[in-house]
Amino acid sequence: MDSILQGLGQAFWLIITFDPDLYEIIAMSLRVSLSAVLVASAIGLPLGAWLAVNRFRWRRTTIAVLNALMGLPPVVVGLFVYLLLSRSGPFGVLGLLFTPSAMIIAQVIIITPLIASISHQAIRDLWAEYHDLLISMNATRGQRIRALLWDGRRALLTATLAGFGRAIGEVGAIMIVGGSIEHSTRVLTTAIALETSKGNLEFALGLGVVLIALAVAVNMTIHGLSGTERAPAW
Amino acid sequence: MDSILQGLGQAFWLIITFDPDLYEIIAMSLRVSLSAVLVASAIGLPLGAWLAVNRFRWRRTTIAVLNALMGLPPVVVGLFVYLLLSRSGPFGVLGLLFTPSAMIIAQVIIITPLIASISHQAIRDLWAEYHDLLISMNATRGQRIRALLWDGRRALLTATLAGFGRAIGEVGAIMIVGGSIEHSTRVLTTAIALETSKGNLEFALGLGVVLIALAVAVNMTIHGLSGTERAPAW
Amino acid sequence: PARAEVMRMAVTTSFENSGLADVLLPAIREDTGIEVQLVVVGTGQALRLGAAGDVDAVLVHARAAEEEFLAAGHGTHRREIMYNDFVLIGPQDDPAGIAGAESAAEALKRIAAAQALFVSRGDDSGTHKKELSLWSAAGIDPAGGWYRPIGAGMGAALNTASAMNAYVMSDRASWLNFGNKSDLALLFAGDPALFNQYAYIPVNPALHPHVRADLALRLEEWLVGARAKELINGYRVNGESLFVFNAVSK
Amino acid sequence: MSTLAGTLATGAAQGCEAGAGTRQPLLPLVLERAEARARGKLLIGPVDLTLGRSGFTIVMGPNGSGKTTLLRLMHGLQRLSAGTIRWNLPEPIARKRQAYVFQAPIMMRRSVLDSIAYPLLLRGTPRSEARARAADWAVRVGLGAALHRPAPVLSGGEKQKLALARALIGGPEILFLDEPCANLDGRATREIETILLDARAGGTRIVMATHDMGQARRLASEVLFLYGGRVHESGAAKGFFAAPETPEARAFMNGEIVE
Amino acid sequence: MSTLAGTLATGAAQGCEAGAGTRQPLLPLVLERAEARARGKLLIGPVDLTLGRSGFTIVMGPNGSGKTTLLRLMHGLQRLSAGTIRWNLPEPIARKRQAYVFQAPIMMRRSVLDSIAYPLLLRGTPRSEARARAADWAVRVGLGAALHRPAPVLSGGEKQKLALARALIGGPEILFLDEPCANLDGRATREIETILLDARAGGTRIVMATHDMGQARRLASEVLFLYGGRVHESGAAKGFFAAPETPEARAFMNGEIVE
Ligand SMILES: Nc1ncnc2c1ncn2[C@@H]1O[C@H](COP(=O)(O)OP(=O)(O)OP(=O)(O)O)[C@@H](O)[C@H]1O
Ligand SMILES: Nc1ncnc2c1ncn2[C@@H]1O[C@H](COP(=O)(O)OP(=O)(O)OP(=O)(O)O)[C@@H](O)[C@H]1O
Ligand SMILES: [Mg+2]
Ligand SMILES: [Mg+2]
Repeated sequence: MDSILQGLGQAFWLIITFDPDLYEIIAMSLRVSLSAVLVASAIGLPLGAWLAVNRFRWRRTTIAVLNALMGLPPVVVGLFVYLLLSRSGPFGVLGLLFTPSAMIIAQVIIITPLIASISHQAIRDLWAEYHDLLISMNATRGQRIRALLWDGRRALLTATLAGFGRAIGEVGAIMIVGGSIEHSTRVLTTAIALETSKGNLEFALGLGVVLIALAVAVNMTIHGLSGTERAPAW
Repeated sequence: MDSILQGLGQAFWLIITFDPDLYEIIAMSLRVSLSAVLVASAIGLPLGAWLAVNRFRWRRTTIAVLNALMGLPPVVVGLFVYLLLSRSGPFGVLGLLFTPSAMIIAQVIIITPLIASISHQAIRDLWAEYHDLLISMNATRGQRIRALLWDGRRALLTATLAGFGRAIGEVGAIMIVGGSIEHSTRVLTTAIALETSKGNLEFALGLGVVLIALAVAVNMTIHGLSGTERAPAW
Repeated sequence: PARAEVMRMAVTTSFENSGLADVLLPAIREDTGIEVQLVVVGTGQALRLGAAGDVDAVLVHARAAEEEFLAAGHGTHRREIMYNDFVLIGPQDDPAGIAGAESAAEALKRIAAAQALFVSRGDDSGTHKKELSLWSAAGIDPAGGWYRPIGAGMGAALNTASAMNAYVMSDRASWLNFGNKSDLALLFAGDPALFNQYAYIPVNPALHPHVRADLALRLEEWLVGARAKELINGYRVNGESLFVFNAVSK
Repeated sequence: MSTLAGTLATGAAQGCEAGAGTRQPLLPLVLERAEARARGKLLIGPVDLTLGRSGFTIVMGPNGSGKTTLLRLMHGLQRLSAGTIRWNLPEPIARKRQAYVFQAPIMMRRSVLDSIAYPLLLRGTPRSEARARAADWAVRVGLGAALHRPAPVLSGGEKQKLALARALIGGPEILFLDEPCANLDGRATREIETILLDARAGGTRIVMATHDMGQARRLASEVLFLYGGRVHESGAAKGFFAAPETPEARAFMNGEIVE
Repeated sequence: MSTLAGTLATGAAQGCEAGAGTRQPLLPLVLERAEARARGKLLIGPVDLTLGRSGFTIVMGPNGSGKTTLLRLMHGLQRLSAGTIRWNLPEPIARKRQAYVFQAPIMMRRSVLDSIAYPLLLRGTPRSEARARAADWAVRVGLGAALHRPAPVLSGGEKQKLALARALIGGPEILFLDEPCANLDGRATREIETILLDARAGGTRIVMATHDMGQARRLASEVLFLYGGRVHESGAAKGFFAAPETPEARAFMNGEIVE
């Protein structure tokens, strides 16, 4: 219990002393996670809507696979990306390994299924409501998807925020492809893992608290800006 | 690319040779993850419904925090649970550290916010539909929650499956509290991490493929049994 | 055999990576009836687990930290068991030309001079501490774009070096068991400065009454015994022996 | 229909599991300068109004005049922005003795039978008894053939019938109905009217919004004419239908332009 | 209302951005032994039916007789389980020239103005023009005061008006209406009827389900009487209202019990 309190104290101390290393790490965490969320949303949201709107032969299988991919083990994703980007891999020439780009790629792979799956669920309900109307108006597939994404934007925020949370808390994959190189690719989670392996558990916990605070702050800001949970459902 | 193909080959080989160690690890993975999902659903689903049904002062904050907790970094959770269960921690006397129970506890902490958050979103839509009716019928808070959970059971499945996916793919926390002890607490993800650190990337990837296949199989089975995506929305 | 008694021992990743455990544990079980559960973590974390009483003994390789641990009363005593050595790994074509170096310090100087990429564990582990002591022995304060502290375990460091085609210091066991060598090769070894002593420390039962001090002692006896000596000295990977048994019988 | 009347007469008493003889009356309901707003915009009010112990009140008025809002306000679904609403009993008790039929029927994702039985289950009636009574009611409103159909697939009129049965099964003391027959065919409308009149005879106070003049004339004992969010005219049905006092009500009755 | 008639007369032509003069007619629509089933259960059919080039068809029948299902089947929303449905044009073209007003209005989560403009936006009309025309239509159906209100908060009748404007704005060649005036007050009903008659005069074929006998008489040129999922009787309105041929239709017209 003492350790936990110490951890909280450490977190507080770190923040108020404005430790420049800490802020560098935070900035990298935000940069990587927000970029990953942007890319993953651009893929996942339309994909979720597309799956809600279309009936095709392998739909159930696709959705089950997507649900399963939500739990894609980060380490496996990390390995996969590592093998693709490593010098002997197919994209080795790009020299992306151990750069923020590599971390973003890994995170995109991890959170896209999550975003697609949650948004699919939200859109499915809205589609049940709009189905007859949009079909009757002879809206094209693209128009249907656009209408659903637009009118369901509030619910889609949850999907995006879930993706952000997952991304910023992720460690297994970015450790492998990013390498947690000091002043270069170190982010909060890999710093936490490092301090843990050093046995500096209180410090690690302190960083963890900083991370959670960061995630809460981003969530609150976005909820605040979008007004979800304040106004009625839309 | 070769490595990736080799990984697939390894996965195939592992499965058809019926490697007893592998099956032991798979069994432990399933045991831990399924137990965690059961417990987390028992907490998260009613919590999600409760949040959808109740209007209270800190509701928006609570929901933002819950969303943020979805991305609770596994390592931090692992640390936290470690500090609680360590012999010198408050629950040390229970001797739970490095046992499957400890891993289940950590996973419950990780996936409960996820399940609560996704189910909250699904229930919120259903509540918007049922609100007037249930209020008019003077249903008690508990009755409302029960009605929503029951009538929304299909959508809640997505929440539960998301939790399962997250649990079975989780590594950071269970590594810390479970210790990945051979023949005792080793699960698929920690085995993958171990093989990776040994540089046996193809083998690790093979285990990853096994893990994903397992997650897909569980998803398909449950979708199949429940008939989601086959019948209309309910 | 009858139902085994179970004890837990924290070991460092490099020990686990060597594969020696797979040979020792079944023999221990056979001879003593003890089932040793290995908790594989970083050196710092291993000592931390010992200090908290979460394991019954630790097997690590970081002299200074071990002594601190003992000084704080967390362990009963320290028993040296065996050693292996550290080696310098690097790209096969050896751009810094360390293969011909006289000493470890000389090799590191050449790397620094060539500004060749060097991956450091950067995690305060036994290996990392050793590396730092070697740098300071060479009179170099490693810094700059070529020096990459990655803050991770041995396996991760090797994987990173392999992908970057960089130099890296590793214990011999991890290197030999490492499966992702690609263009890397063992370039320098043999300097006595590269010795890596493993020591066994039972956790102090006075602080933690629940620890299985009895089992820890029985295990220690076995570890310093003849069977252990035979197995440790005889353990080979790719035909190379990894460890040298150097426990002193009391 | 004669068997219905008998059962229905005890409707109100059924709802109250204990102390029916001595219990306090729920009514009158008094609204004083009651207002309802949505995001600042005044929807209805100020409304001053007293609903007496018995009667069949028909609420009329053009589209958007506030009928639904007024009914919801009385039932406690619409938040009061100003003024007061008082039942003769404390609010929590009062809330238990009411039922409401919504303008757009809300269908739970359950079978017709389970949907109708649901209000009884909420009060702790054993499932088998609730089901039996629900089956009974389903037959009464003309859903006998649809017992095991999922409620959401019902036709528009069938949904309204379900909503009615669900509201009546608990034997409410006061029943609010918002255009309950809008999608019903002629025969069903008559049957429902009979059921409602029987319920009223059994002691249920009824407040109903409708656009059907014929129905209003057939059922009303009292009329509330809403116009622009206010009670523009009110009084006994006879007088109102014979000669509305205000020009707006007169124009409305003739289906003319009311500006 | 006179200005309306003028604009409406060109309704059908408006919908077709090109080649109005020479284009192929959409009708007749021919149903041959058409059936609709849900999970094996026969909902309607077999139906044999031809909808001619012009006219105002009123679909009548008791609740649950299949009116909605038949309209949806013709519009292509309900899957055909057996038989055929043929327009005079290939299906994809035919689908573009229809509009449908649902029994329960579907409100998008948008403002009234944007909701009415939406069908135009779908066809690529520039937003400003679509908005202008939508505002125009909103005024015609009596929603002039609610332009910027979110559609989901409208009153029941206002929602129906919105749905009507949204269906008419595209100038469909055939318009299906499923009890579009069920929640409208007397005046609004008359106004909508005028709009519909004007649209018909402008060349729009209309098929409408209603339970309002008066309305049916006022509007119908042709009647389809559904009973138990089949077209039980059909023919010119005059003959039907004067003397229905089948006893079921007669009973239905009198609001009596139809078994
Ligand atoms: N949240 C809201 N924001 C703005 N306006 C609203 C809101 N809710 C309702 N209104 C408006 O208040 C008015 C009254 O609505 P109400 O549903 O009470 O009418 P009504 O008399 O029941 O009409 P109808 O006969 O069409 O059912 C309507 O014009 C409606 O558009
Ligand atoms: N999916 C379904 N499963 C079973 N029965 C269904 C299904 N969909 C519709 N029905 C039934 O088919 C019948 C016809 O429904 P339809 O909506 O066409 O009736 P309607 O003539 O429009 O009635 P109303 O006047 O009440 O609107 C109804 O009895 C309805 O309950
Ligand atoms: Mg209304
Ligand atoms: Mg219908």
